[in-house]
Amino acid sequence: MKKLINDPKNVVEEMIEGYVRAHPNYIKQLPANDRALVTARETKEGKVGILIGGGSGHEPGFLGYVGEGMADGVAVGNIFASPSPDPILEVTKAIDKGAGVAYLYGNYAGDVMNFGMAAEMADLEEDIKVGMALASDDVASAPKEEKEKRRGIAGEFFIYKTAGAAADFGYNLEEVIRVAKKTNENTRSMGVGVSPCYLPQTGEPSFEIGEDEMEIGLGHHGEPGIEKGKIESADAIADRLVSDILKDIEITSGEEVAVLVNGLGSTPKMDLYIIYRRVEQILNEKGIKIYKSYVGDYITSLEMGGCSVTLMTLDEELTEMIDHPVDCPMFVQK
Amino acid sequence: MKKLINDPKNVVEEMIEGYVRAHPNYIKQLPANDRALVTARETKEGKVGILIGGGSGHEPGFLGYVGEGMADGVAVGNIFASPSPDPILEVTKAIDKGAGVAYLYGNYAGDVMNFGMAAEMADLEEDIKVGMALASDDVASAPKEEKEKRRGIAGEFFIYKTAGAAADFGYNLEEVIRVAKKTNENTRSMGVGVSPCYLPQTGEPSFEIGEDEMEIGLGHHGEPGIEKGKIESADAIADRLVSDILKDIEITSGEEVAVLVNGLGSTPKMDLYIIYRRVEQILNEKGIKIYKSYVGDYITSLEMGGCSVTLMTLDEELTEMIDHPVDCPMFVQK
Amino acid sequence: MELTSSDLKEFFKVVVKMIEEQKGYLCELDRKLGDGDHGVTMSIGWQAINEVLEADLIGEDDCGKISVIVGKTFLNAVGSSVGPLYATGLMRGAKVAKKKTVMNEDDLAAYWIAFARGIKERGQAEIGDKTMVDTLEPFANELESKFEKSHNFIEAFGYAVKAGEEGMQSTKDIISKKGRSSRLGGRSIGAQDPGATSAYLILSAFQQFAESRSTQVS
Amino acid sequence: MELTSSDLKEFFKVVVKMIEEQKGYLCELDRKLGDGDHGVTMSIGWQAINEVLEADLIGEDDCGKISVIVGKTFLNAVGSSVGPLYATGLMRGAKVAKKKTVMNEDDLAAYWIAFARGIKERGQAEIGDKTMVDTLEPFANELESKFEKSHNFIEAFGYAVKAGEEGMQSTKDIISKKGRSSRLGGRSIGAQDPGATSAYLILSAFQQFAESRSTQVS
Ligand SMILES: Nc1ncnc2c1ncn2[C@@H]1O[C@H](COP(=O)(O)OP(=O)(O)O)[C@@H](O)[C@H]1O
Ligand SMILES: Nc1ncnc2c1ncn2[C@@H]1O[C@H](COP(=O)(O)OP(=O)(O)O)[C@@H](O)[C@H]1O
Ligand SMILES: [Mg+2]
Ligand SMILES: [Mg+2]
Ligand SMILES: [Mg+2]
Ligand SMILES: [Mg+2]
Repeated sequence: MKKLINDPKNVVEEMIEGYVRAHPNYIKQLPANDRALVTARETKEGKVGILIGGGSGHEPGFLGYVGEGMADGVAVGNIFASPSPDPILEVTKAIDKGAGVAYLYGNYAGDVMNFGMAAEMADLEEDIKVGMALASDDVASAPKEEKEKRRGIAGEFFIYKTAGAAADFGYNLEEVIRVAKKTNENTRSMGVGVSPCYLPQTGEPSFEIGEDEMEIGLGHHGEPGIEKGKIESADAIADRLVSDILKDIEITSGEEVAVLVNGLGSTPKMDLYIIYRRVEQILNEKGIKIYKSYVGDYITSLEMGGCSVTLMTLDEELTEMIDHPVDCPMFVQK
Repeated sequence: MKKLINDPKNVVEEMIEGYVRAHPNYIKQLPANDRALVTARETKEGKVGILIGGGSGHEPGFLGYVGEGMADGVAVGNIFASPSPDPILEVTKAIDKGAGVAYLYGNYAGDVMNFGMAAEMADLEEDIKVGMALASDDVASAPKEEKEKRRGIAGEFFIYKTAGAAADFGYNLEEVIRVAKKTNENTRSMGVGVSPCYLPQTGEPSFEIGEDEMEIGLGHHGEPGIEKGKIESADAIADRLVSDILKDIEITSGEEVAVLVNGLGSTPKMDLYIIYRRVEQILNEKGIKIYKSYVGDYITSLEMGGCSVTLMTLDEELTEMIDHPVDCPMFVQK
Repeated sequence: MELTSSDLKEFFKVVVKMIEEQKGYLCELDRKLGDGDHGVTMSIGWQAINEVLEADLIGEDDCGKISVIVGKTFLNAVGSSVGPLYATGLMRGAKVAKKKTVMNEDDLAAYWIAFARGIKERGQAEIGDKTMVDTLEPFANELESKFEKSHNFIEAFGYAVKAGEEGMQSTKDIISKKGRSSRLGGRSIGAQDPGATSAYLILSAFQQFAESRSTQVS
Repeated sequence: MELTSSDLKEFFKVVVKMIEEQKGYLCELDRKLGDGDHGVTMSIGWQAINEVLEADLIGEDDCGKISVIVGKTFLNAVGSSVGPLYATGLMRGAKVAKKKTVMNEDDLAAYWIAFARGIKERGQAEIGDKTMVDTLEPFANELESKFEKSHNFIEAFGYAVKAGEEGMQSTKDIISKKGRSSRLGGRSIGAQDPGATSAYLILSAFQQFAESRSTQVS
């Protein structure tokens, strides 16, 4: 493990400092808590505030998605660890413009507890309405009947995208949450890991894997997947990921989808496009129409190797929201 | 080496296929040569065509930078190998709209020969005016007195950015080339490598490096740098890179610069922002003003580990060009 | 036996030291089941506690306040799953210890029962879900029933820790149902839950600490 | 001796095979000095040549056309540094062989001299720059002078390959001045230039090929 860092204890603080200084027109730290970052452009009066957050190490997730068209603020946790309620509450207070705040985060025990506690405090102590929508897009993480138990992986990106647009369109809190939940309902992901990442503080690999192995269904923090096997060709991997997704959600010929092929950190764009190529072929064969594609590192796990494929079915409302422009330091869409 | 690929022989073809299918509104292959890609939006009549290119494996470099505000076409080589004259010539013919074509590429023997041959053919066989500007920003690659011998690394990004804007502004070929050359004159980079990449076809590491070593001045293809040493802290590395740059180009207090901290492939954004943090501190101490910062993977070397720092001094003209909006599949600026 | 506010602070110091020693082991357990950071998380939290013990809490002699501040410090420093869990435990304990500069045996039993039950309530986990509740619930039940009978805290706590240890060990043989490891299914069998382990280590550290205090006194 | 167009094609086949065998070695040399791809590049190029040999060139008996097409095929398949270099060499050779179905000893000497000088012209490298020119220039000079004297192609070619080999070996001791490895400075000492090596291997393959042909004939 070779990292370009100083004291491992300070990686999150120093990353945030670098980030805020690199993009002062986009983002700022709140004086009350340096893990609480909000848009430098100020949330519009009367707009629902979009709050995202989770552990660090997933960059561009999550701080990279604060900006016009997406989130108004982010609470930043330690590496792979939910933020505590304090920064969540501080962001909530800063971005509430009278219309309440939507909390969007992944379905992990830690996040559920910390965001839950913050939401209670926002309600009791600050009288701010909070709505919540959790990403649970990873089909590998629980059977279909227990979708609410599934963890959130790259599909979170689509939730920020659509809910961010909905808030911009002037939807109220209930409606923003409805859009976020619909997005989650319509979204499925499945990943594969081929090499681990290393926690800066331990220097240990996040999971063990043989020289010629891959792990299907691996989680975004190195949580074991559903199956270890010999590494296969990109086409075979894409076939497996897409077929597991399509077993879980029926998408019929003629339906439109958005596609995300997400790199976990150290997988070159070359490989991601080779995976995309096959995903497109499969969908094409089935008559499923690709409305828009995203290929790149959208939610990573430090320098983990591997990727995930996410499909989101679109209706008219969601299409409009996917098209909505975005201007964040780590993601811009015209 | 674990890659998400099929037959290593087909990586470039399959990447291009995936890329073109993912972004059909942005880019298309020319029927005459499938390594010749041009903007799907058609270059404007009378605008100077911007042609970029080089080896594959540097994604987003170079095909990722075809789009509004940057390049009109790209010739794609094999991995780390210059494209042959043929696709360069085909792109030239497709994007020439009567005002000639600017070839922008890095200073490598192979590129110089292949782009040079294509330029001759464009002139002789097609009667198209071609101008050329080479990136030679890597201060580690030759002494100051021989800047023309230096190789081009991440600084190429700034050349595409400004020359692309100049062409959009309606500058003629000579003027576009002047802007590109001025950008190169004003730009210096210096990199560090901590882990190699692996050529898909050989599976061998591009360079050898010990478990606790780094290589200062490493090239974008794994060409050996100027010095191997024990890996140091991010701050010490940033100090070294910036001080070598500032020894090479005088930047006085009050001057404005654009900064690029570029990841080589597998270095997490977290690390890049930690490096940026220190770069900003140093420039700040010297009174050098940062006008705009780019932090991320802009020109990579497959999954190589490490980063480079690029500084570009700005005048009024270049500032305007840095600000010009861009819409490419792999890079968007509002 | 009795525990003064400075004893309580000293106990927390003992935990700080113990966690530093066990950090690697706890990470190793978490690598098998989760994301490999449980030792790091615990260490970040207890190091932060160490700092307040050596600053804000120096003159504090209200066991309740000490416990609240220790809990909040832990929560803010770590977030994560265990942040809300242990923080809730410490804050529920603090209610028992409120305004007390000395805790007697009744207080201590009540403190630890509140600690364990608070965590269970926060996490909504049941025995058999392969979490720290597998340590804490048998521990609390045993402490309650044994202390009710004997009114000997040290003895009852000893039995309770034993029950907690067995609970911890039982996590090896069950399929996870809560937290990150719940996605593992059958593959989680054989691996001991890291949170169940850190909970046991804390209880066991208190047992030793209390025993050494009670022999000093007698 | 003489070489027919089918001999020429067969020689190119010999190179195809030789390059496949030497691919790993050439990459290894390039890893020390450059980007490690020289063997891959050569292999891509010669595999493409192999395909045209087995398709478009099947009925072709003009040695000039064969050589042009082989050169262009190589160029288009590889680009890179060696694409323009070897392609130029082959195309200059083609000028000599134009419209010939058979090449005699004069033609062969002229072909290889044009080949080597064409490469030098394209790359603008000088002896001592640590490139393939260090093999090719001594080779061409020796071929020219020895053949002028003896008019024995096989013998002159043998001397020339020897001179080329020495040139190749000399690249170990010099600091690179051209191409990727020029940035290495003093660190390039000790490593043999990959392009100088592949050039030598091709020349040496031709020597063996020609020798076997001339014994067959005589
Ligand atoms: N809902 C829950 N109730 C009780 N304990 C839980 C719950 N969720 C997780 N845990 C405990 O938390 C431990 C993991 O802690 P840690 O690794 O620090 O956090 P994270 O899972 O956020 O990485 C698990 O081993 C388990 O004992
Ligand atoms: N200007 C030049 N003239 C002659 N030979 C050159 C020149 N530049 C490079 N070479 C040769 O090319 C070889 C490298 O080829 P290769 O590795 O295939 O290409 P690349 O350098 O593009 O990766 C060098 O070893 C050297 O012999
Ligand atoms: Mg964690
Ligand atoms: Mg190369
Ligand atoms: Mg964990
Ligand atoms: Mg090479």
